[in-house]
Amino acid sequence: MSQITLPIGPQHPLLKEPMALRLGVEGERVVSAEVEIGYVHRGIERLMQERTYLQNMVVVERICGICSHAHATAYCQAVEALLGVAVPARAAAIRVLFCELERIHSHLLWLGVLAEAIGFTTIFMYAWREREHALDAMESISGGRIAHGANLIGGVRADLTPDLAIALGSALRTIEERLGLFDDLVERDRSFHRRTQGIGLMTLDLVRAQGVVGPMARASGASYDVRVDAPYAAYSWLRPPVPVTEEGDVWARAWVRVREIRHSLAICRQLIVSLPEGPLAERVPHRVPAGEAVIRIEAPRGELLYYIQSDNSDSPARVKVRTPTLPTLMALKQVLPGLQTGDIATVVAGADLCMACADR
Amino acid sequence: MLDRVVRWARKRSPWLLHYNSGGCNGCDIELLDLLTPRYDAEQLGILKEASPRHADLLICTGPVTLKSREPLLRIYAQMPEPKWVVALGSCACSGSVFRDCYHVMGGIDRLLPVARYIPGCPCRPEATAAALKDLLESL
Amino acid sequence: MHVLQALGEMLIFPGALYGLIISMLLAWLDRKLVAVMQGRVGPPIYQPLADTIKLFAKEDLDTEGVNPTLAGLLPVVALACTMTAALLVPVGNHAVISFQGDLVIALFLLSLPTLALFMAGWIVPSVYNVVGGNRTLLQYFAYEVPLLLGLAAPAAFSQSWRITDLMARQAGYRWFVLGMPLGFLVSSMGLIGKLERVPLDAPHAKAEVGAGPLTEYSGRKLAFWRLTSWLQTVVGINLMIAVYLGGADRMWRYWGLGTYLLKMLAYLGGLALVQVLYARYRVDQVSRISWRVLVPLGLLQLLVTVWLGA
Amino acid sequence: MSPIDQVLELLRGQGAFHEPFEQIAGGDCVVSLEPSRLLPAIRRMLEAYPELHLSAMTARHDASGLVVLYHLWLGWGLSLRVVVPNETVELPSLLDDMPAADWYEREAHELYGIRFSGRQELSPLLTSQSLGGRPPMGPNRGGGG
Repeated sequence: MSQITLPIGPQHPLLKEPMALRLGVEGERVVSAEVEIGYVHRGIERLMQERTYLQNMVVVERICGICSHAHATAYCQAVEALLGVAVPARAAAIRVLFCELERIHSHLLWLGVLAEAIGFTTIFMYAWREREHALDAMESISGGRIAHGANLIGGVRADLTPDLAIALGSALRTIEERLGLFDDLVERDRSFHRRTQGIGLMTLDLVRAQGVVGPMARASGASYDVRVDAPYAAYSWLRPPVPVTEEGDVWARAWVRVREIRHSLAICRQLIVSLPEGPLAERVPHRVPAGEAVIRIEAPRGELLYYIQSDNSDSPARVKVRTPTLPTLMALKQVLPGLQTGDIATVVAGADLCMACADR
Repeated sequence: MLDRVVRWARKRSPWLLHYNSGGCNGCDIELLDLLTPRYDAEQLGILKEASPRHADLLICTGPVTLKSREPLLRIYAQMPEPKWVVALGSCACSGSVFRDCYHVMGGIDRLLPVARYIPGCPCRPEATAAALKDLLESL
Repeated sequence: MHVLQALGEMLIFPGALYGLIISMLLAWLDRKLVAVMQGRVGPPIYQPLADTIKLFAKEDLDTEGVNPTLAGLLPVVALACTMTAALLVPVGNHAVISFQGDLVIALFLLSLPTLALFMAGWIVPSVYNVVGGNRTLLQYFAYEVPLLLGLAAPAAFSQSWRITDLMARQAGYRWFVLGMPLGFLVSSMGLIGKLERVPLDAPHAKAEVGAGPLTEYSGRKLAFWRLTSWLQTVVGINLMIAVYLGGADRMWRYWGLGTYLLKMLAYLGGLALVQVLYARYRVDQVSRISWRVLVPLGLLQLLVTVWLGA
Repeated sequence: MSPIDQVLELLRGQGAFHEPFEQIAGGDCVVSLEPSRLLPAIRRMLEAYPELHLSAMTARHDASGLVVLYHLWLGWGLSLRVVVPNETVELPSLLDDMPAADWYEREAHELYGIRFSGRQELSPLLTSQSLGGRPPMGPNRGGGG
């Protein structure tokens, strides 16, 4: 049978962000896959060397518009580690609150994108409608819907006042009530199962070999979650449960994420009732003593790694950002061959790619 | 007369094509958000189209990375006249924080004629909707 | 006088003009219903008209490597076939043209636009068009048989392939849908496939193949294709109403058209509901379900009908 | 024995390292290696720690030239530090033992100009051809800014 090349991207309705897939297709089956990235490469790592630590706070939030708070948190933690500053307990808790709200919004966004890819526009609409409540909550606390600007080096800028806590509580309740729909979708909806079960299988071996992290890895049976394995900020006392399943297909990824939304809601609620008292931030100097720091945190898509080298000046000598999408992409390259052409969209959308993160 | 009918129709049927030329994703999801229940841009006749051939408005986000240059020009060339380019977000307007990066051109207007600039980092869906409505009124 | 009346019926009611207006109204209502069910507001009532006028006023790019005559001709042929089919299928309880076997001819005329659509995708040297066109054809093979089987049961029962005869057999609320629900479901699935609606919209699944066979078409050609698809929806619904839902019932003396319109809205509402509730099938899943589920069910309905009717 | 001591014991068996480890900010341990010892060390550790994965690779400038860090995760963070000799700017490729190194090596090559022996394809991963192939973060930086 003759082979044709099916190019997807850089502009394609499946991709919210540009990347290019070149798929060799025989009939309705994919036989080879090439992935090209870099369309969003802005050179942020070098940009950050040319800006001061303070200016970089703006830059890191603009690496990715979906997990902006995760980037800011990782960056702040790295600089704080270099400074030897411990963040006040209240600040650590508010950071985690934003991390979890961001996880809720990111996972709902992903569910919507996946649903749209399998032609289920209603779920896309509903998921994004519930997502608004998480965005509203973050906006009311920090003033930013997408780029929150909640973090400071040394603490946080935004406080959860009692009246904001009440508003947050009602937003969480709304999301929780409507989450039942997505539970039903994952657990019972036949038409969803038909398009996701047994599709895009990723074995535990592949996950290990490519270093895949986050919900993608947890859907294939790897239980790695930085929040539990190397707790940071307030996770040392929060200890979220880690949902793990072994199917390794797109359905399992949906299952893991819907569970995680529930756990995130529980963490937020726990934080509202047991938010430590105290100051919001420590005063920190502009100059950072020479040293190196490696920080890992659990972004919505998995382990996010920041490496910062300082040289006793007011701007970093080297910042390295490794985002969870990169290993996912490498693994995706090996998952795509063998798929039906009709499943490409499901698998690519189901991988929760964030090109802005991956390309930097 | 015919002219007025056509103008009436154009104002009410803007089909979008979205291209991210290297932005952070923030504006892109806010644009997509415009289609969802809270904002529902379909009221304005806005549809998000899959093919450049079907589109009237090219909504561009991002500061135009060097690698995005070619695809952007190609997409614009594929769109049938009359067509308009909208620069969505501060990056697309001027390059914003990425202005001087080695892989960035800085602003959609370096490449294409821009009909509307919508600043914001990222732009809220309300701002986008208002600017698009304004653009359509001015046609 | 007869000539004038015939012309009027063809061009104005229930022919071309009425067909266009009602198809645009239904296209709007369809989008509106889906939007409302998804918690949105949806488009204003003039939306399909504005879309169409805008497309006609837009530049019509010729795609490289495509014969412009053929590319321009295919949508016109498709629209013409659909319009002819519209004349055969009763609006309310009156068909412009009616003869023995018109049901088969109407189905045939409705198949031609699908084949034209496949051709339209196939002649463009672009992967999405070709893949979309291929899927159109694959899906055509899958749904055409269930559609035919589903419509054959009432025809076998009435021992006539004339649509008006089928309607006459249902007079007095003896709708075939009550006696042959399986046939109704099977042919409705077939119709959804023909109209390429969710869940059988793989040929133009946005996330997979862009706009499918129409990806490279713009301006006037695109407008013609869209009109064709809207008109097909109307004809398809009319056909189902005539064959299964008894056409226009005479509740009171003058209210025949009213019941017909109600049925049309109800059927469209059903289609919109299906669109809201289901995810898309893959093309191979469509074929499998068609041959393993729909075709046996359709055959069963046909056999039962023949056995009971004999 | 603490986890890091176990690793050091493992590497010592290979004669692989020549400095005691240091603990850097954020809690990761850093162990310095000779470039020639990198591959054997990685192989040994892969055998001993099945759950090990490569999180990232960082290249950076140093007074002595270029330094490359391999950030590993074995249930805790460990980074291997290798100094790239200025004369060759070359390191052994980990691709065969660690598929995850694929894109990280390509990135280090295009941004810093490091060569990796033992692998063919090192086409640019992120940057455009129009940058002229000069590594934008290497010693002779290309591009604007």
